[in-house]
Amino acid sequence: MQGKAPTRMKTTFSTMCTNEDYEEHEVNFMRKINFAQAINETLCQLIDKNNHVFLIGQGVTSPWYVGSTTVGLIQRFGSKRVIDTPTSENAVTGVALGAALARMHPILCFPRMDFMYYAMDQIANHIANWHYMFGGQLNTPVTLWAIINRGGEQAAQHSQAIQAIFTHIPGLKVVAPSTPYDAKGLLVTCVEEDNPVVYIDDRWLYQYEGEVPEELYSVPIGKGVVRHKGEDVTVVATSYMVHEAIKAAEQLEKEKIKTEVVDLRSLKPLDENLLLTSVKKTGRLVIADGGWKTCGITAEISARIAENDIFKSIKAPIIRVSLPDTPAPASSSLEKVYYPNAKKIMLAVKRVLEM
Amino acid sequence: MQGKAPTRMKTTFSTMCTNEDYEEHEVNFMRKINFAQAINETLCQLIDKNNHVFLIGQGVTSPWYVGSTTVGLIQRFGSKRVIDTPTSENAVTGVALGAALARMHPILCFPRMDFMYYAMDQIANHIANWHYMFGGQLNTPVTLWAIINRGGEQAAQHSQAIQAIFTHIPGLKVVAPSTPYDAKGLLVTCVEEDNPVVYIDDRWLYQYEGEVPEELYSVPIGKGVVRHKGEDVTVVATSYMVHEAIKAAEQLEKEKIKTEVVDLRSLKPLDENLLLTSVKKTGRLVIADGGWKTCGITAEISARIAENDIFKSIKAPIIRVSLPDTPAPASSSLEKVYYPNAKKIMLAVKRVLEM
Amino acid sequence: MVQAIWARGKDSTLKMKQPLSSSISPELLLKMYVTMVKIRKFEERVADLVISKEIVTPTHLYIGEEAVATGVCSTLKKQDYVFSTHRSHGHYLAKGGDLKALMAELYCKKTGCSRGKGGSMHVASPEMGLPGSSAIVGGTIPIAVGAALAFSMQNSDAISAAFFGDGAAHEGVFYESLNFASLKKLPVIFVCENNLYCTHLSVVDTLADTNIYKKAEAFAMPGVRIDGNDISEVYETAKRAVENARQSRGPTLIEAMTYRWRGHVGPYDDLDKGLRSKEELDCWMQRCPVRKLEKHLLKQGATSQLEINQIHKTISEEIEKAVEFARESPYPDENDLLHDVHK
Amino acid sequence: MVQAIWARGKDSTLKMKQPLSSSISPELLLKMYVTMVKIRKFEERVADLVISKEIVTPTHLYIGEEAVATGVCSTLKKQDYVFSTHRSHGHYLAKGGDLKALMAELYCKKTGCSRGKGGSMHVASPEMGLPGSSAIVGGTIPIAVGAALAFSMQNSDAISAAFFGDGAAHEGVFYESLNFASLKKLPVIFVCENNLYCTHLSVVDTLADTNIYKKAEAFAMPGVRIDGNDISEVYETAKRAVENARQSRGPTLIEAMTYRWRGHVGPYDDLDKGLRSKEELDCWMQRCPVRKLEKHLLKQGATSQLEINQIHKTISEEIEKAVEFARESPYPDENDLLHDVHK
Ligand SMILES: Cc1ncc(C[n+]2csc(CCOP(=O)(O)OP(=O)(O)O)c2C)c(N)n1
Ligand SMILES: Cc1ncc(C[n+]2csc(CCOP(=O)(O)OP(=O)(O)O)c2C)c(N)n1
Ligand SMILES: [Mg+2]
Ligand SMILES: [Mg+2]
Repeated sequence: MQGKAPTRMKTTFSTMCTNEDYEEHEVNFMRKINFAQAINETLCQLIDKNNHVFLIGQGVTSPWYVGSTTVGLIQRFGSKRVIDTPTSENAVTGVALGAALARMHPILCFPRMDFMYYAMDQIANHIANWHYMFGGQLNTPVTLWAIINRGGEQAAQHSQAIQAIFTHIPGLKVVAPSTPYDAKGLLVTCVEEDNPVVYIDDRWLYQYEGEVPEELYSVPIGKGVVRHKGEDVTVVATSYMVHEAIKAAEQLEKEKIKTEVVDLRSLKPLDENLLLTSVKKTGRLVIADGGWKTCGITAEISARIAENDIFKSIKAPIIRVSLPDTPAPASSSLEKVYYPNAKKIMLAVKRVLEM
Repeated sequence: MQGKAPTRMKTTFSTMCTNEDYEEHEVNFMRKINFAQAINETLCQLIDKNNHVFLIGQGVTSPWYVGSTTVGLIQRFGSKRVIDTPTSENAVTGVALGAALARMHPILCFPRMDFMYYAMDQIANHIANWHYMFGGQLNTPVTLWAIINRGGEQAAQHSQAIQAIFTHIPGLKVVAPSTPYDAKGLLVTCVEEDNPVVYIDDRWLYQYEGEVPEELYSVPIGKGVVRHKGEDVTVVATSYMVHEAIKAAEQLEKEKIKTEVVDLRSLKPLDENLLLTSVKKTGRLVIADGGWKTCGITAEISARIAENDIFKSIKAPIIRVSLPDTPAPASSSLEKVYYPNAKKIMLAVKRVLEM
Repeated sequence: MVQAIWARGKDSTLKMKQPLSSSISPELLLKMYVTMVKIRKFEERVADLVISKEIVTPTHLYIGEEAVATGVCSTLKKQDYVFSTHRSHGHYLAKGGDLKALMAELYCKKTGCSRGKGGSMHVASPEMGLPGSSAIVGGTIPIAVGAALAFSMQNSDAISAAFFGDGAAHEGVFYESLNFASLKKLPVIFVCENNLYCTHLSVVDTLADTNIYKKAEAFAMPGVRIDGNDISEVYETAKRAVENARQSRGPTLIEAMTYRWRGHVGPYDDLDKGLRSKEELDCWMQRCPVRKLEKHLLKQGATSQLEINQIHKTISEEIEKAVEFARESPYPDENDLLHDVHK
Repeated sequence: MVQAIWARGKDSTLKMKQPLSSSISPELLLKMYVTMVKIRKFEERVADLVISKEIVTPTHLYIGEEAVATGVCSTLKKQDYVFSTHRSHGHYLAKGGDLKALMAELYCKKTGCSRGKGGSMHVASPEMGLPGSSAIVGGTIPIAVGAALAFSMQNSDAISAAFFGDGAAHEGVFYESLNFASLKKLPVIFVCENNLYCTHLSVVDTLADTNIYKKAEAFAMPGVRIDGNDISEVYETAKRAVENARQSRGPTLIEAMTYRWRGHVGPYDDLDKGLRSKEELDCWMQRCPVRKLEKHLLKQGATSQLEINQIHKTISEEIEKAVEFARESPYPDENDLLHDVHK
């Protein structure tokens, strides 16, 4: 972050508007809504404001399918702007791309990441490549709203968090907001982009409340933010894991361990500056992401440090807190140990401090 | 590798049968065939020997589609054991899974990795999860023969090397032979496995010759091998990049730089022992893989070092030699700079030695 | 909405309002009745257990659709394979899966039919010929085709059946599978349980032509629409299809018109969600497949009210024992988490 | 093999052996003739350049199929979108794409229509309404549907057309796309170029029912099989389909029977590969779409041999200029590699 360091910083979670870019909105920082409401409001405002924006995907008119994020949209905008679809994920994704090539900006909803595998050809071979393949002449502004929906004994095919796959594929940008404020601001930015962006949305975030301005504003892609200041160790976290990291940091504080929590917000491009600045200061790194370990987001962040000169000033191995390389089990007894959480982050922090 | 260290080691490339496991075959080490011939012969022998093995996939009866790897098979075994298919990648993959559940072992051919995106639902949601999801009761012995076919100005949709995606997904094992010997031995092992294995085959390897016993033998999954001994720096490489690494090592030798080249052979599980042993010795690491960088194979290997205690004895940042995060361009002028090669490895080695 | 379907279904063999008439032996009919009651009562009990939060895994109840699984599976042998969906309980029980192990799986216990790792949407009974079910719409259709391919290679006379919903007819893999199966004349039957809804959407909102059975034509395969609430019609149709498959005469697509009484997922009828009308539900409840068969059996004198009461009692007891078993079973151990990723 | 197709095609409108008869104005016919000759001569030149290794990118030649792209695109306006496949040159030229830029793209030069980044399988002419082509079988079908969706939302009267091969009828996404387009009554036409082969496999080896046009029925959409080597039939059929689409009467599937004279990829006829017979090729070469139109024009007195010679000459010169242009153009610069990943 360097010159662009946060001008205001609180250690509690709900007020993290720290980027100069949206300083101007501070006056509005009164209203608190939750993450799901923030998405719902943003969708509503974006569709309302922009003729070329529409929402498409299986479940977007359902009262329960995607939580409450789409409630009321079909009533307000009708079935031309809010298009519920057959379970034809691949074709519908192609449809979104085609619409984008005809000057629209579809927000394409995947109620679960697991279903995106069906659409992988259109996502990876087509959407991701289109701009490059034709020498930059054609834009494909599709927002791929990818929802992580896990827990509750849903098991292996209804629990996946495959952000690493999209982050691996060139041509896609990937964002992962952790707060209602960023949920709104990043969704707005997606729609302002002329590029395809995968907008990762974890339903475990839906109940988190935070201050959210009523009007539209954007949060820049590629900029992380420090959520909790500390000097002893850096915890870089993504999406829902940011909350677990903050919980861990608050707990660790009681034990006099000063943890710096970095919320990446964008997985690609990644805010390497912010990452390096924090790690340079603390010399210790724990990475927390809700996806699988091998070739995952945590691997990439680790490798970014390891390939940098900063690496020499690192005082301990870099620990990854993530899912083990295991499909999601059904039983809650196994879910409990499967999902990474604050406790695992705390243990990791203590380990890197001991080493 | 520790106790299982190679008992015989040559610095040239064609004789690398170094694992005790197949020491016994050394007497036969006369005949040289190329990589494509090794695959062809192995397919032929496996189908011949095992009633439950069959080959299925688009192009397997074609005289040119998959190089020469399937030549003669349809003539010999007929269309019941060598099944050419419609371009219905997803269904055909499901078909392979279903056959595996009925006690067959399909070898499922994807003439290009790019086409696997269509089949991702069956691969990731079904094949990878099936054993776990039913508590280990059902086996899904499918060999996913995934061919990388790039270069020649084929551009973004006909050039992909997405091994990292399969390595990311739990439930799949991933192997990537670099020599005719391993091409045969690992394919045999795939068919001996009761698990799904992604067998990565790079067509740039097809012309490489090496000693290959005529009879069937297996090469263990999860065991790497040292291809070139050295003390100054370790280059860990996968698949085709092993050859580039050896070329680099031979070149560097002239400049008195002693490079150790580790051929991983398996991407998952990964031979961490061998990796750590070599890096412990050299203290310097360059990683070479033909896929994309972000969240790629090179990221994972780097992270394995960074999370290990060994990390403290590393003398320089870990450099990744891979594809940039860019779709494949058509023009040969760009292909030339796009693909990693011996020169890039040499530069990386020199960089880590300077740092 | 139901009207639209009736209209479109005119050209089909729907005769839903008629009483059952059947040439099936009374013994077999009674046996199928027992299976249907077992499914019905099992699902009703599950509904209660979901409401009381003893069961957490998402359950898609089969209430109202019992005749389809029962009729089809009654034509199959143990060696035949059946592949199921997210709405799996009926298929599992009809194929002869162990009831206790199913209940334990819904509790996600270690004694469950998937060792607690699958939950409601992933049940298996390898020994009874149910090698799994998938929570992905359309997911098991090509897998069933693959099993049929294996059987044909093995010169076995086993066949394979894929159950799936109307929603699966949205997925391209359904069409790919029909093509492949017909092209290779594989011994597989495709059983579409058209319950008129795919989650919150009616078939008329998702299919340009709701005659799913007609899709078979495009692949040179027989397709037939039947009253899925008429056990006799299901059985007879499946029997012919299975016979064709066994005799290497190729696959058949059966579209069984039926209806789920409860919401898409969970125990309630979800009428308050405004996605379907009370009239529609009532109309279908009047076409209850279990009652229809029961009436027939009583009318034919193939059973007595006394025997029926006894059947219900026995099944209820069996279910209660399963609940006990499930309750008392241990959860998977933490160490189990990392097992079963590979064999 | 060709026999099998004829037999199956009996019920279609095939009339391949008849001379052209047409009510299209001579001017338009002549214009289409020019386009077809342009495609033919372009492709023949490309074949030479591939043999001499000046062109490296994999080229799938359109020789023999010229009437399809020409007939369809002649019914379209500039604003209408066309989506193409790996066999893209014909579509590109028929939609009015710049010939020089196409040739330069085959050389993978910076002046190419995709700046040298796409090669033969990825050509685009955004200004002429060709927003791209895909090397993935079936890949552009849903994309064309999406463009049609956009047009309908914009109340534009533009329409969209997807070209694809018979191989695309193997892919599930084709069926998903038909369903979606018909369900939403979108202004799109689906043009299947059935050239009887998907790489090395004949349609009879891959499709259980080779009547691709009939798949439309299953989605309540008109489907028609036509002689794809008869420019008049292609034009008239496409015109009706385009009209329907523009008037919001929904999509149409057109199956144009045609044949590629060369092998699947590259310049040779590949007869030595044993995948098709010389008789079959000869039989189709006798049904040359260009010659057929030429004969008609001469017979009708709509042109003279002199004019035809002049047309050929002009086009040859244009092509040579394009070759010169391509040869002299620079390659993309190394620095271009990392550009255009994002806008
Ligand atoms: C690929 C995919 N898309 C979406 C879903 C979400 N989903 C779960 S069940 C279901 C409804 C399927 O409807 P249908 O096939 O008719 O079966 P029914 O529930 O009516 O028995 C959907 C859409 C899914 N499981 N898989
Ligand atoms: C998904 C996918 N599978 C396989 C291929 C390899 N492939 C390239 S062209 C082609 C043939 C397609 O046949 P068809 O659609 O009939 O078009 P044609 O070449 O005959 O014009 C195939 C199979 C591909 N490009 N994409
Ligand atoms: Mg349904
Ligand atoms: Mg073709």
